[in-house]
Amino acid sequence: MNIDMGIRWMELFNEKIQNEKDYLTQLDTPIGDSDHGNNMSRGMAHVVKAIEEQKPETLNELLKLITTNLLSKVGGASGPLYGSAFMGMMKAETAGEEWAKILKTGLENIQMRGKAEQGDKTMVDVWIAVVEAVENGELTHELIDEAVEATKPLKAKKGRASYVGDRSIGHIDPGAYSSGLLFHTMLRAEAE
Amino acid sequence: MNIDMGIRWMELFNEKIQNEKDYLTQLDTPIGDSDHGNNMSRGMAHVVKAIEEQKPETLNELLKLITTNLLSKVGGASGPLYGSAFMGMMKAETAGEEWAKILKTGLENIQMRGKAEQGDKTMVDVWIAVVEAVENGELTHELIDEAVEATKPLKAKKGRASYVGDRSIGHIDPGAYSSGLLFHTMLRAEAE
Amino acid sequence: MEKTGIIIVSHVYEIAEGIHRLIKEVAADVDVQVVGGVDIKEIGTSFDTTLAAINNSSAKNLLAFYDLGSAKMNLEMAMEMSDKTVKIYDVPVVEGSYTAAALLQAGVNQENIEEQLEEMHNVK
Amino acid sequence: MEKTGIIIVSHVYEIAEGIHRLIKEVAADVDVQVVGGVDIKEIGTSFDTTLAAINNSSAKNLLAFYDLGSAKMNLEMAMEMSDKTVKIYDVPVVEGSYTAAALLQAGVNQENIEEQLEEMHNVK
Ligand SMILES: Nc1ncnc2c1ncn2[C@@H]1O[C@H](COP(=O)(O)OP(=O)(O)O)[C@@H](O)[C@H]1O
Ligand SMILES: Nc1ncnc2c1ncn2[C@@H]1O[C@H](COP(=O)(O)OP(=O)(O)O)[C@@H](O)[C@H]1O
Ligand SMILES: [Mg+2]
Ligand SMILES: [Mg+2]
Ligand SMILES: [Mg+2]
Ligand SMILES: [Mg+2]
Repeated sequence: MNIDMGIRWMELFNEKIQNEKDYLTQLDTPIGDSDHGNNMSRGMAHVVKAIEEQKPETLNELLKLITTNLLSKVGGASGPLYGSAFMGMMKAETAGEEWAKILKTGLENIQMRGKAEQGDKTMVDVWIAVVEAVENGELTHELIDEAVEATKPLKAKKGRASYVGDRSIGHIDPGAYSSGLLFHTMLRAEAE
Repeated sequence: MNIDMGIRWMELFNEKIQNEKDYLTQLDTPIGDSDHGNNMSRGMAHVVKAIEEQKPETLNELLKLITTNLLSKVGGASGPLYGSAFMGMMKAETAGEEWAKILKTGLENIQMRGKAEQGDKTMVDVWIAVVEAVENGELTHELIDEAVEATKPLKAKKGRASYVGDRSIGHIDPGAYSSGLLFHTMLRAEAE
Repeated sequence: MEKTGIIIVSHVYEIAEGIHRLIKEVAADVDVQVVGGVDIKEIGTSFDTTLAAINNSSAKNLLAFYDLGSAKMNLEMAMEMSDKTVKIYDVPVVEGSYTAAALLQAGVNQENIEEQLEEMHNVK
Repeated sequence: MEKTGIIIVSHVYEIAEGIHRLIKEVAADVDVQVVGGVDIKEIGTSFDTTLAAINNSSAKNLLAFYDLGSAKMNLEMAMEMSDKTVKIYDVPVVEGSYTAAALLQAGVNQENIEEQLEEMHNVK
């Protein structure tokens, strides 16, 4: 990962988020409050606007900009969670870590903030699968899709979906899906 | 008690409430939300206005009018409590009971609604003392004042004052004080 | 099954309106009636606005939530005067009514909702 | 003793404003900061408005209350960024903050306030 790839990643991620905004909201309807599409759309619109305006010149500057915009603009639980992820990634980048380790630190920060474990039907499930695959150099689009899909049969233990208990079973977790988009576009940016 | 005496009672009670409105609010400040004066003032203003407009011709009509106005206009806990009291009194009056028994039914209804026992530092403490005295034909102004004053050293167990726990000790209960005014003016109306 | 709705009685106009907005997000199809304050400005609750809200609901069966004790008293009086079934829950007004609404929207029955609310009990 | 204040973070503008009004009635002298919603219209919470509210308080020591989990996350992040002492209580947002405010106004210390709040625990 580098600054140009990183900016491209955010552009692609933003495109996906805006295109799939309604679907994200739809996923957030049976098990949430129908705002994940709006939340991510608002947050990512600010991220790309900030990139245009502030023109970050290093990967670290970019990660910082992503962090602050997601923290203050998303509005839902996904705000502090993605915000924590990118904040952790920024710190690991400062420390000179490799990309796999940087992503892993992002995951650790999500878990520190949200206390979700594997199988709690959250974005964490996707991050865990992706981090492991990146460590082994095995990340593929299929693997991402499988990790997202795997949240479907689970019962939610964290976040708003946990309020509906058993009724959360049978639906894909919206945050898992948006994390899926994040990693699909990361793969694409890396490939370009 | 009869209709003329009852109307006079309410006029006198209203006068007292309006005159002592600020003091009632002051009592409700250290152990409550500073509105007992406003609450009772608003409620009683509606009661006397309704008496003027509707001109009740029987004690029962009067008790009903007091009930509905206190229930809908007071706004604080004292609303449903005084409302329940007068509703009980109305029913006992319909059943042809004596005044002592009517007052006792009022007390029972306050307790049914608010679940307060003697010593919980509420209006119930004054009502209990008064009902017993009326039953024995011994109600005096001094007895009323003593019952009100006796709430001072108690720790509140019901209502908003119970939230401040030990800090409720050392203050007269506002609802006890307004009930004191109710019975002082009852004595006066009976004497006129 | 009888249609089940929600009623919320708060001392403050804004709290009631705010809870209504919060709940509607997760329970668009549930009939939620709220009463807040004596009126838009005065803090407090009253019997007749509470009764009106109960009667105003399209549901015959109501789960009721309140903030402070005097709101509960008005709810009790109002439910005695109404021919609807109203059950009052001594749970946190925001968190409890939110949970109940989310579960009602998800089609969960009253018994199971009560199990969830039971865990929140003992705060009032 | 350090001055102690209160901060409340709710998902909804009206809930925050309403709790503020309810609390001010019983705790006129307590510094109460509220944050409600992403803004007046959008439901949600955000890190920077939460941090701003913490910094805006005249108190150095803050008791914090929130409605739903994501508000807690923002509170946690904000308190890590602030040099004030902030303690978050997992109690009902309306009932808990009301109790704490009434006790603070009555001059009760934090330890004893926590004992009272403890009874409300376990709802979140
Ligand atoms: N404690 C948590 N840990 C990890 N992820 C969480 C947690 N709480 C919520 N999430 C994620 O956030 C997503 C919901 O985000 P969003 O709808 O934007 O926020 P909100 O639930 O506040 O409306 C969920 O689908 C889930 O993936
Ligand atoms: N559960 C109860 N049982 C009996 N009396 C009560 C109860 N709760 C409150 N009260 C009485 O009501 C009075 C307060 O009335 P008011 O200030 O008008 O209502 P609020 O407390 O709702 O502001 C108290 O002083 C007390 O005498
Ligand atoms: Mg959501
Ligand atoms: Mg949301
Ligand atoms: Mg009062
Ligand atoms: Mg009041």
